[in-house]
Amino acid sequence: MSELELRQTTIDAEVAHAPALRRGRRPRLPRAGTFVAGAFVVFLLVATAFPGLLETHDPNQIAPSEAFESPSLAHWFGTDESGRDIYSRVVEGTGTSLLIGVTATFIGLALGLVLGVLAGFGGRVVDYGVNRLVEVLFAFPGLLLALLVIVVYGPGPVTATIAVGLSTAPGYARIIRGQFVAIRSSHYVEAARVLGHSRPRIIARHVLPNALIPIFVLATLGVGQAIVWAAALSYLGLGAQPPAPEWGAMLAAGRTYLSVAWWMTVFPGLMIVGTTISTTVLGRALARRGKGDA
Amino acid sequence: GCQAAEPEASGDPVEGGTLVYASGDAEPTCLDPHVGGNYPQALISAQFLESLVSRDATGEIIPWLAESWEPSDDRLAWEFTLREGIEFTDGTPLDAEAVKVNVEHLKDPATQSSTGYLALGKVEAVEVVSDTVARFVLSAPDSALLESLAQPWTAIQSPAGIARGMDANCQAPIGTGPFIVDEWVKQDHVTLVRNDDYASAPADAANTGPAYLEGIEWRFVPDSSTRYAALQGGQVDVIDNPQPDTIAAAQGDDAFTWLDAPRPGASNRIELNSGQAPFDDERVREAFIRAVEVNDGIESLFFGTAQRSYSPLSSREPLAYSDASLFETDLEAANALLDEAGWTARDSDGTRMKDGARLTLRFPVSTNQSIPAEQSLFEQVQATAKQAGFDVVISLLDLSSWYGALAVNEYEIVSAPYTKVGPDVLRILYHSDSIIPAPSGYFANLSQLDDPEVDALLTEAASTSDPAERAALYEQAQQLILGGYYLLPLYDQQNSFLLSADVKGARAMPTVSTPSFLDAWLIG
Amino acid sequence: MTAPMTAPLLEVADLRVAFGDTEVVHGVSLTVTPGECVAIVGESGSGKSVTARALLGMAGRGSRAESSVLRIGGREFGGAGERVWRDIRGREVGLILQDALVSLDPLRPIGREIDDPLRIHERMSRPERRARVHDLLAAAGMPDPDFAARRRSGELSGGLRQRALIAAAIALDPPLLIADEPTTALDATVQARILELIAEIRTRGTGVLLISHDLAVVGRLADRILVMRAGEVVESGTAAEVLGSPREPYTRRLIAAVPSDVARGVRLTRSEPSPPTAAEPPATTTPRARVPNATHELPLLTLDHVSKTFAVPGGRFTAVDDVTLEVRRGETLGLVGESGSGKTTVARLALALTAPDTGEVTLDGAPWSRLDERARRPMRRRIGAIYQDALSSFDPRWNVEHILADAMGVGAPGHHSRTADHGVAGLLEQVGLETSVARRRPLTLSGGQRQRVAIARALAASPEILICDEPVSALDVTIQAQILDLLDDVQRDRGLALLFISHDLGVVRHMADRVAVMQAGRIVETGPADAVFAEPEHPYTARLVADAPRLSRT
Amino acid sequence: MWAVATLTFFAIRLIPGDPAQAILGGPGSQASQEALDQVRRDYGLDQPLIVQYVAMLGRLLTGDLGDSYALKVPVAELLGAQIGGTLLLAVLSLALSWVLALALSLVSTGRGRVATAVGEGVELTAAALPQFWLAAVLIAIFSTGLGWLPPVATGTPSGLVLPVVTLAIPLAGFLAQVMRESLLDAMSQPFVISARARGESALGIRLRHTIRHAALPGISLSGWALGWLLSGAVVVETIFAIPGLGRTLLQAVTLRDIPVVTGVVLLIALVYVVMTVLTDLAARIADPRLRQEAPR
Ligand SMILES: Nc1ncnc2c1ncn2[C@@H]1O[C@H](COP(=O)(O)OP(=O)(O)OP(=O)(O)O)[C@@H](O)[C@H]1O
Ligand SMILES: Nc1ncnc2c1ncn2[C@@H]1O[C@H](COP(=O)(O)OP(=O)(O)OP(=O)(O)O)[C@@H](O)[C@H]1O
Ligand SMILES: [Mg+2]
Ligand SMILES: [Mg+2]
Repeated sequence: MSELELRQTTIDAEVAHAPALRRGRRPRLPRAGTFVAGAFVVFLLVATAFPGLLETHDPNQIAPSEAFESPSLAHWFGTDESGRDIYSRVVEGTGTSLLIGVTATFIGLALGLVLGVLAGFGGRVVDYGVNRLVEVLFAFPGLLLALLVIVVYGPGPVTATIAVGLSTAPGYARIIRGQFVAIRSSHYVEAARVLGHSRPRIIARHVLPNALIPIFVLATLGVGQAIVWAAALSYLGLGAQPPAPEWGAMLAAGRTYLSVAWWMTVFPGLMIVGTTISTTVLGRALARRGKGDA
Repeated sequence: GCQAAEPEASGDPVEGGTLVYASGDAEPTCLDPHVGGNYPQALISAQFLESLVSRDATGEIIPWLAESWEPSDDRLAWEFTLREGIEFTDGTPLDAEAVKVNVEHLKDPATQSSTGYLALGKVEAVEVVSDTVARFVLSAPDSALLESLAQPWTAIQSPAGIARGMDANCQAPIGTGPFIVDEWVKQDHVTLVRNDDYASAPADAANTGPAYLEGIEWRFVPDSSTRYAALQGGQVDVIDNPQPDTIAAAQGDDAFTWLDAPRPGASNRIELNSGQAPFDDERVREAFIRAVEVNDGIESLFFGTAQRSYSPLSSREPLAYSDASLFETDLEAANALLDEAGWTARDSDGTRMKDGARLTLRFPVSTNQSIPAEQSLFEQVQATAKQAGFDVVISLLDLSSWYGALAVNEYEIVSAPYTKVGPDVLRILYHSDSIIPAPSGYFANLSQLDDPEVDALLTEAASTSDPAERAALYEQAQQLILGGYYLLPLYDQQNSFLLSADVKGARAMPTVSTPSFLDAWLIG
Repeated sequence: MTAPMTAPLLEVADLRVAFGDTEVVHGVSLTVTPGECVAIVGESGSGKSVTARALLGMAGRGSRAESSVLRIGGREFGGAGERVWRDIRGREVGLILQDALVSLDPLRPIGREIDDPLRIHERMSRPERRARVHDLLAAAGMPDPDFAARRRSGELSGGLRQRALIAAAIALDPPLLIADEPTTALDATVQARILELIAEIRTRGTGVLLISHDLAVVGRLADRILVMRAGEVVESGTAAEVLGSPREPYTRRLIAAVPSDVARGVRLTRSEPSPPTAAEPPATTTPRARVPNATHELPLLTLDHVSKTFAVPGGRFTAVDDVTLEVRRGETLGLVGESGSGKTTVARLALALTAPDTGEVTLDGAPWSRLDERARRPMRRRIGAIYQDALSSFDPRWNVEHILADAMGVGAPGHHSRTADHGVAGLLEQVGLETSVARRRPLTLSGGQRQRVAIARALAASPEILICDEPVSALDVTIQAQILDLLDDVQRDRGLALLFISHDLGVVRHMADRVAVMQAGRIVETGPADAVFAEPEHPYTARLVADAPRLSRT
Repeated sequence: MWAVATLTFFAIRLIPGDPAQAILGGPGSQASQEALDQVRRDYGLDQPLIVQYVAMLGRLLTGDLGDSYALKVPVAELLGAQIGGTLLLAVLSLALSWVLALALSLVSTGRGRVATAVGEGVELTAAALPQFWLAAVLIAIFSTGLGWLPPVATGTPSGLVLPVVTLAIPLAGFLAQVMRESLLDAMSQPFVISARARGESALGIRLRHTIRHAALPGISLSGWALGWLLSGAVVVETIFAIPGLGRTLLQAVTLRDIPVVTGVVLLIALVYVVMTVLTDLAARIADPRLRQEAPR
């Protein structure tokens, strides 16, 4: 998918702006923003590692008599259709959701990297071939790709993750290839050639490291997007399997009760949006540091 | 709104107007219910096709296209006398020859009929006795014949229509019904127009002439929230498959009428696969049924729109037998049973173990067949069963994958609806013959109940001629099925309609609960 | 002109501009009277542009401008609001911005850009405006004005863009024209045309405030000159006074730094302590001996009937056309030519970064362009390169030390051996940089420092020949002078051969032993520098030499 | 196109489930063995995979997409009826998201930190909204709540509003991010200063200069965006009950209706290719710099 590509353009622009930034022409996001984003990510990490610390209830404890309770002191985010505490489920679901986001991004990135490296370094013929392949995958609707993977390997968080990863790979591949091509034809790589450095040395010491910084930033941005994707699969009933709480699945389940219990979708939705925004904000901060004055 | 629409609601019927119906069921791939034969086809074809007989609200078979019928003494031949002067909407007369063509059509492999084909399993041939008398020749006595013929899947179509070939007939089957298929815009709607010459109302209809409505726009709106929103916004007049919370909301609103029409045949139930471990052990089955708690869930998830069932049959079936005592939740008893059955060890997350195997129950759930509330109920089943040490693994699957999982026996519990008129559905669901998969891998006996006694009772009930004896036989069979803890009944197959208060006189057919708009009119 | 000739068009006193807490212009005062040309000169960053923009109330985002007097056309503008300013911009004062190449919206036809001030300030009908745009473009010396009006800036050459900008600036015949570096980035011929144009506008009575770092340019036009340094005016006076008998050492240094007419080998930075070592020969101010006539020797680098074409939409474009060149040991071959004549392509061919279509490049008599890259690699260290844009030739993640260590071919980052440290320090010293620079990244260095690092990197591999592609074009005169001196020094120390590419005749004249003149991919003339500049044979060379601005020194 | 066809063919063949059964109405049906065999013969499914593949390619070359297994009508006919609506939906959404993104980036860029932060927040939030949820919220507000717009496609323009908005909002979030960058880039360009030097007002600069620069990436990303919208159409068409390619595709995948899936994918690929060509052209027209590769 290519939200990523858009993001990439954004990063590139950001990077291109680095000098302007230092001159203060471009307003930075308030530092407070970065700080809040950081705090949110810390919360997410704690929720992933030690969900028990943050939970107020057993996330899977059903209580049909307490179903559809609106947010209160006892249930901060309210309860769902089975009377489970949504706040605790949101916390419990952090790990799964992030895992889906991170792993899917990782898969997409790894595949993209392989394709991108092949295209970027494999010579004209390979580049042409890989490019066509990526084009084909690109023209292939992402959702269909995901659906196919799921239908072949059965639904569940693992396949959803793989599916999302696979469908994001072409986007990554294009960006990565673009990065490589740009770096390969950059002046500093030319300068290294003039110095008589060998190809592998140039790749290892210039091209890869320089390509990896933006790619890493890109990856932080891809995580939120992957979660949203997995959520779409959950809507089609093909994501995480019950009772495991996962934001996308909660969102999809709560949609049915939108008019009865808004809190069932709003809070998981906020988590997704919050994750996307905070990783993006941090990623951008990182991009500025990586290419800026450091 | 009130609980059910009264046929003779307020005022006199008003002529005219087009009713917009929004269906949440899948769009049929063929409008001819002979081909394949599923509920969505029944739903729409009931508007333009009619059957030989119908059933009234008490479960009694009543005349429709056939005004009378008589079995032979050996019950191997039935003579149906057709109503006179009825024509299909293409002008072809409804005669014995037409009935014969329809039965042959159903039995022709090229038609690819499934439901209708099964229903007429014992019908060998139809003989034309006279223009109005058709004789059904059976291979064995069939007490369910009339019930089978009451279903929309065995409806009678114009022989001329059938002769057009499958492609054309799928597009616009020709029947005797109150409406005629005018146009089918795929994925959008089917336009039905009034049959002005209609004269074949079933015996229980209030209106015997043509419908009051000028036509019906039959739309396909897959998303339930959208359907309800459209009803609220007045874009549609009737919706089917409303979500329970929606029904609850609509009940408090005078603008809507709720038409509750559970389907006949089987109840919605969780089947326990007795064909393999661990449910080949009756104690484990009982333990599961004792362990899970569903009443609270049904109440909260269905907002009071669904009644707990304790029977394998729908409450619409007069012969349904219930026994609530078998399904009382008792965690202690469940634990004791499991201990007794040897599932004594427990692993780290509390799941019981025996000989190194975990007490895992695979539960494939079809997202197409189970509404969200039902899926949530299954999650609650999962949670309560866990307390007794069952590890229920739910997988949400699309329909094809779901059938796939069943075909390879990868399930311990499963919930599958089955709609049929009459108690003979028990034979389809619990006779050991139904364990043998069809070439497609599908088999109906999902609990894999294999009990010669049950088989004998069901076979006998299917051929007996005495109603009392038939009832007794079915009751015995149901006792055995329930008593063996092969299934956990939940509620009737939910089937209901929300109608705008402007729609009057609509009803659900007592056969398979499809809506009928013959008597309906729009006010305002 | 309604204002009496004596009343100044522009009067500024004690102008101060600050960005945040840092003041970058400290109390500048100046006046311009009708028909007068006042010039501001000074090195890069001295505050010239900020001053100019502050005169229109647009010093920049986050800026604060104060002055005791700011009078334009007799009206006081100190502390005026944006609306008031907008009213005189374009009408009373025309501004030609520093970056001619990017000062026109690439997406709009230039006719519309010129039309803007007419539309904003005048009530004119569409056809009237169209006619006026035509006249303006014609007045600005634009060939085929109607056609040009429909072009967008990207479709025009630098010189034509500059003309369009001038046309836009004088659209309403403003009494005052501010021209910020109007000829930078233009080659000599075009530059000459633009300067003529400004001179002509001035004769119409328009006052001109001309800003440039190039004294040669200023010398041709200005009545009075203000010399700025670090935000202050350090010297002012008539052009003759300032250029002829500069009082301030800074002004003298600025004048000395102009390379044209300074003989080969004479230091341009004489008033500064010589950067590298104290062991410098004292005779640096006198021309050093020419490289001994070395014709008997084998040339180090030769290009033998080399051609190079590029695929372009609709055919092939010949960038280098049958070029034959040779560079001998220890000598400097200057390569001049206007933009797009193929100089960079020649450099890339010499560096074997692209392969010639026909012809051959040899290094020290041995095949070079014909070699397999694998075979060429070990020999690459013999030939080094310096580029115009030093910054982009450094890996942005690396600091100076890393860059130099890498170029020396020692160790990976983090494994700096003592010898590497020593080597890095030695290189830095050689190019006159402090050792503390080693830890910094190129991005944080000034342009001059970057170019020094680039030279240090080229030297790290101990090459025999350096290909310098516009090594000083991006630098201002004083820094340029330092770099040119540095190149001179290392050439002498190491006996390096240089292929020195520039479009600036003055620079080439100062640096080169021999010159080759390129036009449209061909070498039109080669010969000893003195001879070529003194008596150009080819008409193209003659025009180039004639157009090159010179500083009349006393 | 050939590659897309190949990929689709084999990818769908990986799916468990017998196409012959799909033809006979799904595995829930109790088709007889003879019927299955008959169908396999009729559709050539008893041939080796490679033979089927070659046969499919042969048919494709003649423009024949085959017959739908489930609906038993020619795929070309089926899709021909659906493509119009989906394209209309996609194109309208694309246009709307351009407008939204432009408006958002124009309003929030260069107006100080707070406006920028808010703008970025809105963009990111919009981009992170799952469509199925957004649709439900929009229906709840505008149909159920306010009663302004119908929740189902009624064939009238008003029926298209909600689906178009649903599709456009997340896309606008993405586009706005990119547009903001190019806007910022444009606003820091000297030509802006030079326009101001001619007396142009801040609004004039936005309208006459920078807006074009901001719109450029919108144009060049349109090919991609349209592909994205077609994917999004799967969800939106389902929710708003609009007949179209997305729904056809979803249904075909669940029914294992290979000819239809292949047809839809090919069609989408075709649209993608056409759109890419068009946007390249449009970008060239809008941005003369792209025509400028040839040396002068
Ligand atoms: N927008 C700004 N924000 C902060 N500092 C600025 C800004 N614009 C210019 N400066 C600083 O003001 C000083 C003077 O800049 P100015 O552009 O006037 O120099 P200049 O003399 O025109 O140099 P050049 O010859 O390179 O054009 C420099 O130190 C520069 O960094
Ligand atoms: N890779 C390429 N593909 C197509 N054309 C090229 C390529 N490289 C250079 N050219 C063209 O070849 C011509 C010569 O370019 P070159 O860069 O050598 O000129 P130059 O003399 O260095 O100009 P400048 O003074 O502007 O740097 C130009 O017209 C340029 O557009
Ligand atoms: Mg300047
Ligand atoms: Mg060049």
